[in-house]
Amino acid sequence: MNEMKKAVGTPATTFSEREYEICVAARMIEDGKSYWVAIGGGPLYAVLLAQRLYAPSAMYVTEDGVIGPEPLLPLDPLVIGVASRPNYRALMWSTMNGLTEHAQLGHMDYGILNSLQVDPYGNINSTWVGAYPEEGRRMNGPGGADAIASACWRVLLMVDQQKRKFVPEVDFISSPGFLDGSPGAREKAGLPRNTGPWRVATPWAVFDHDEDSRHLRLIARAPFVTVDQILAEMDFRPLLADEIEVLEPATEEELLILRSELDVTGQNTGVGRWVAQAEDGSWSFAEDNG
Amino acid sequence: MNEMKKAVGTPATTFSEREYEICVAARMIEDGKSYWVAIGGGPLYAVLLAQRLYAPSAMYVTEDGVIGPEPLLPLDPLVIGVASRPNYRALMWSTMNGLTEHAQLGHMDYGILNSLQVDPYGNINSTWVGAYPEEGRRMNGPGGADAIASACWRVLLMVDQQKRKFVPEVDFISSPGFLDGSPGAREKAGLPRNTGPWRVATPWAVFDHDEDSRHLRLIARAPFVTVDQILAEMDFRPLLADEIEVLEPATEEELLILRSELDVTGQNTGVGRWVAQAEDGSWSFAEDNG
Amino acid sequence: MDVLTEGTAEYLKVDPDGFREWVRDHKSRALVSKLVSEQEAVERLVADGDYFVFDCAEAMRGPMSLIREIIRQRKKDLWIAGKFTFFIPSMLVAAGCVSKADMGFFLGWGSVINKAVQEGTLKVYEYGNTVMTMRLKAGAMGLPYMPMRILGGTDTFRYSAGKIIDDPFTGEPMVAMPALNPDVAVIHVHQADVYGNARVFGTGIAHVESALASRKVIISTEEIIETEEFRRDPGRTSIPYYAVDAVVHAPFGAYPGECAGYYASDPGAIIEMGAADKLDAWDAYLEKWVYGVASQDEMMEELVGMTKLRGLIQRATIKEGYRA
Amino acid sequence: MDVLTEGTAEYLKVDPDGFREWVRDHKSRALVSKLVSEQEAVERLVADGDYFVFDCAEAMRGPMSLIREIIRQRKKDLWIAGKFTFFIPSMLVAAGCVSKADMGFFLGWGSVINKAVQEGTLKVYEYGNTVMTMRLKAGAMGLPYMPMRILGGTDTFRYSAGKIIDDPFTGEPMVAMPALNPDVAVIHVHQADVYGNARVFGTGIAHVESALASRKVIISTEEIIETEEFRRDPGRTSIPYYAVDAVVHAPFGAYPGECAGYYASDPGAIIEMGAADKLDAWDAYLEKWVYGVASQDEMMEELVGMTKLRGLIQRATIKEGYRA
Repeated sequence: MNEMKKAVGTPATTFSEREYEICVAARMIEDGKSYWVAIGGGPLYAVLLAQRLYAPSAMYVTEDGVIGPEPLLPLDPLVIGVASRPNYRALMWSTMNGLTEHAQLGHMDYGILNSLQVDPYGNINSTWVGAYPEEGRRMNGPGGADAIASACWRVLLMVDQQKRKFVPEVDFISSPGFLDGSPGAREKAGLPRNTGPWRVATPWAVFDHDEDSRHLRLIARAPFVTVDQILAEMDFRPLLADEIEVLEPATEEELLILRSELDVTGQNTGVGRWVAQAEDGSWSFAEDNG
Repeated sequence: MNEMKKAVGTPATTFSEREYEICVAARMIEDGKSYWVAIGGGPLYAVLLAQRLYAPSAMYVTEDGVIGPEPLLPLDPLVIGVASRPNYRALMWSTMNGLTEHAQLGHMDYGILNSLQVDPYGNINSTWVGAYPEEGRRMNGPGGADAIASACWRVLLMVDQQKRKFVPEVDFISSPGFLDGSPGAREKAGLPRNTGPWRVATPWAVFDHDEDSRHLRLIARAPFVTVDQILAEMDFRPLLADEIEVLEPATEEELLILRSELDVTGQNTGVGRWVAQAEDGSWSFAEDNG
Repeated sequence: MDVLTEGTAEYLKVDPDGFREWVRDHKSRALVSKLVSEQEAVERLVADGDYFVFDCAEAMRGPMSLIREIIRQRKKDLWIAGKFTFFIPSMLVAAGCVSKADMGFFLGWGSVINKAVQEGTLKVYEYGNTVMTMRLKAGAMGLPYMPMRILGGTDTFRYSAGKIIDDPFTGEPMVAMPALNPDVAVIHVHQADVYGNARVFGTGIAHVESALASRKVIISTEEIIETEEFRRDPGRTSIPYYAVDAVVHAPFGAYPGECAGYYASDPGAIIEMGAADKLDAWDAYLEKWVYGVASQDEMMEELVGMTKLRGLIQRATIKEGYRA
Repeated sequence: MDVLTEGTAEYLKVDPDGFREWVRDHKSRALVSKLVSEQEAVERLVADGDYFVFDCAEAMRGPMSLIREIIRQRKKDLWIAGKFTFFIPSMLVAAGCVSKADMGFFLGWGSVINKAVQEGTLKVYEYGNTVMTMRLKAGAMGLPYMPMRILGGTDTFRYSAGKIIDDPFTGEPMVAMPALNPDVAVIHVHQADVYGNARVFGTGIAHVESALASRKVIISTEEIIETEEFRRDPGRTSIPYYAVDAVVHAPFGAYPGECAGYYASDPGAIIEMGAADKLDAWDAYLEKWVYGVASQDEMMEELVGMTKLRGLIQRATIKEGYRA
């Protein structure tokens, strides 16, 4: 997985699962590339962390049309776009349609998204849990994710490592992955050529998609979990890379930036369980904080 | 012809044909309506004159996207758009596409256009004289006139009263009138419903289009020409209204505004022949100044 | 035209020529004052059964004072465009104002929308935010539809009103979405004159598109400024007066949200909406914030107060880009 | 898709996916300096055979210094977008640079274009100005075509590349024009930074659309400003850096035309172009204004001079709206 950068700083021994997921995602950010980032949350923190440590000239946009901002942190709760702090010092203020057009033109190298549910082909559900439309429960809806997942060249998905989130078939395809996984499935549905899912990052693992089958493939694991633990938290069996890389732990430097600069209110620090490394090098989970 | 306003001021006894055409067009401008005006020339002076005498709240736009300007006169030669004097004190600066979209939405009540050639159905040629594409000569092209003639509700055309300009069939339909004149011809070609030519103003006459046949119909003549003189300067016979109104001559007030405020460089004063009224009330043409 | 696939959603009738006729007959190209009270604007321009679009959300330059007035006047049977929203769809559904929704995004912490769907009082059709703004863009260009490169192949598409057609120039499949020309749009702006010329500073969702695409347009504005100001800097005009039907002077009209450059959001009051949603306690919320006060001014006076207001204004320290 | 009628014009291949791949592989999303000389920009980015779009005309913020450089470098076989132009098409044809033209408007006082058509060295296809800008808009949106409500039924349409299709939502006939994604765009702006972020003040023809729609984009700019300035007022940014491939510092680059807010036009020098056209005397004109000088700076120094220049600047008294 050559796209993963070497962690900067001293290995840390205690951090939350969500913090770790952000660190891992940040190490995958490519310098000099553009990112259409889901408004708020993990994707935004990943790219902000990357700008500080791994990819100083990575540029990001959000769906309200802000291009290349230098946000004034911390952001106000729930005020994540069309607002003065997140959109501070942008290079350009456009609109939702303006940005969508730039993405349709191919200017957006990567999208970074959260997802409620994902299937082996990277299809994303954020609309419905249950049997649509009769049974179950409506969730948020795709928001801007359908455009991000359609028009960016590559999509990095951030998902919790939970069995109910990795499912053989999503309850509803809100935003497109490789659809049924057949060759040209996206193109036949009118989506731009050669686009699609790229990586899935969870607090425990990194996946890519097999080039032929488009099926999700486990390529890396966190140092504090085994492959079996990961598989146990999936409702289908992913492909396994020939060699499954062991990811570096979060570093003190990553965490310092996250906690003291990016997320001073602890929105991410406090999500998921904590992991801790004992002096003998072994890892364990603390009580669930979520 | 109830759309024609009563002339303001004292009847004048000497003026040029082009000045008169502008006065006649100005008297047809409706207060509180929007005009998409061909950039530069007679159409612009007609609406500016109307704003001062007949229709203070008529609003105009030009194809470079300027909305409701108060131009600083005189304009520089040939600098008729995307420039500081014509676009001065506008309500909004948009672009060519922005304005075209506003017109497609129905916000433009009238278009005012010059034309090189017109046929009985109000089709406009500004592209070619001769047999396209082999023989003849290329002219300017439609410019913005195709959009004006397509998307405004009504079109007021300004044409010289010359036999070679009123032809049974134009050499090339650059911008649409009623096309072949058949019912629904414009709609079948994809143009918006219930739009089309409204009036043709020349230095000698005003025409409308018969509601059934769509054919050009003479409805008014200048005081200094007869109907026969007009017909002699047309290469087809228009319909004749039951009663052909006699237009009022240009007024001193109209001419004062035109000459001292709008067109101080005499671009229009100097075009076409002069007409003069003798003390016995008879009119005659001076030498051609054109 | 060969339609290869099409979604199942009911959609607002597409009628560009009818829209043109509405514009010709109902909008004014004369400069006439359109300044009215929030009560009059909503009474006159929002009708039961209207397709209703509002721009932005309750946290960010949403037209909150007018949305509250719509609820106060107990408008019914609205069909809403749910793009880039948080709790507003739930609030409007809880208030009994909505019977249909084209949904791109909302924050569904509670069950009000699910319950309304189950009870058959609400129909929901599926879209994404940008699909909705593109539909509005087609509507704002005078077109019947918009081709696009997004959404194809998804269930969202399947339950939308989209079609997949073959592009006449490349022969490739292409998503086409019906234009959206709402009956009524409500947009909060920074500055407007009495004729409806309006300026929005900062980014936006689809304020320009919503204004141009809609039959009836109500602008609420932080400040009323002279038309002279527009003439001094015409490049800053976002919305031309001829698209606008009513101008409401609504200082703090985006409360509890931020109006960038003018005042910050009130996080507590936004979370109060979230709590109302999560706890299915919209009745109490509406009683307090909407029915219990007669107007925006009264709400600001009685429920917000000068001290808090001063704090919100004080926190809006970033002015760059938000002044002409 | 049922095509009811179609025009006969050859047109630049429509290939939205190919354009996307070009953007991915050739444009930079990193902030890297693109500041180059006019010579280098044209040498590197304008190729013989390119489809070439320039925005505005010689009298009004046209990219005149770069057009002169294109002639000076004797580029050949260009296909030009002749929208909202005066004498530039004739000048480019007279200079032997052009083999095809999509024509919306030009001022044809002379015979150079007619002669080239008769001699078979020039092919002309028929459009209107706004049809061309709409084609560019489709190209700038990543779409293969643009539906529109204009031009149907005319001979212009017949000799264009348009089609009449039936709209899939209303069943009504509708004009569709192929998107235009030029090989190279040349645009003169008021202010840019070295990365290509650019500001245009005042109205425009299709500067934003041309920049976004084109594979190679050269910006010439009156002023180079700090990126900090863009960050202070992001609402004034017209063109984002990632669309731009080269930035040329070209003060007075619109000469002999006006650059609103900066300097007035030089009517005498514009009429000199008209006279060259009318008298078929382009050779002498080009010898004087293009071949006879090595660069924009040399032309300004030797043929315009400081006294005249001061006059042009002095006449630009209207500043309102032309400053950030």
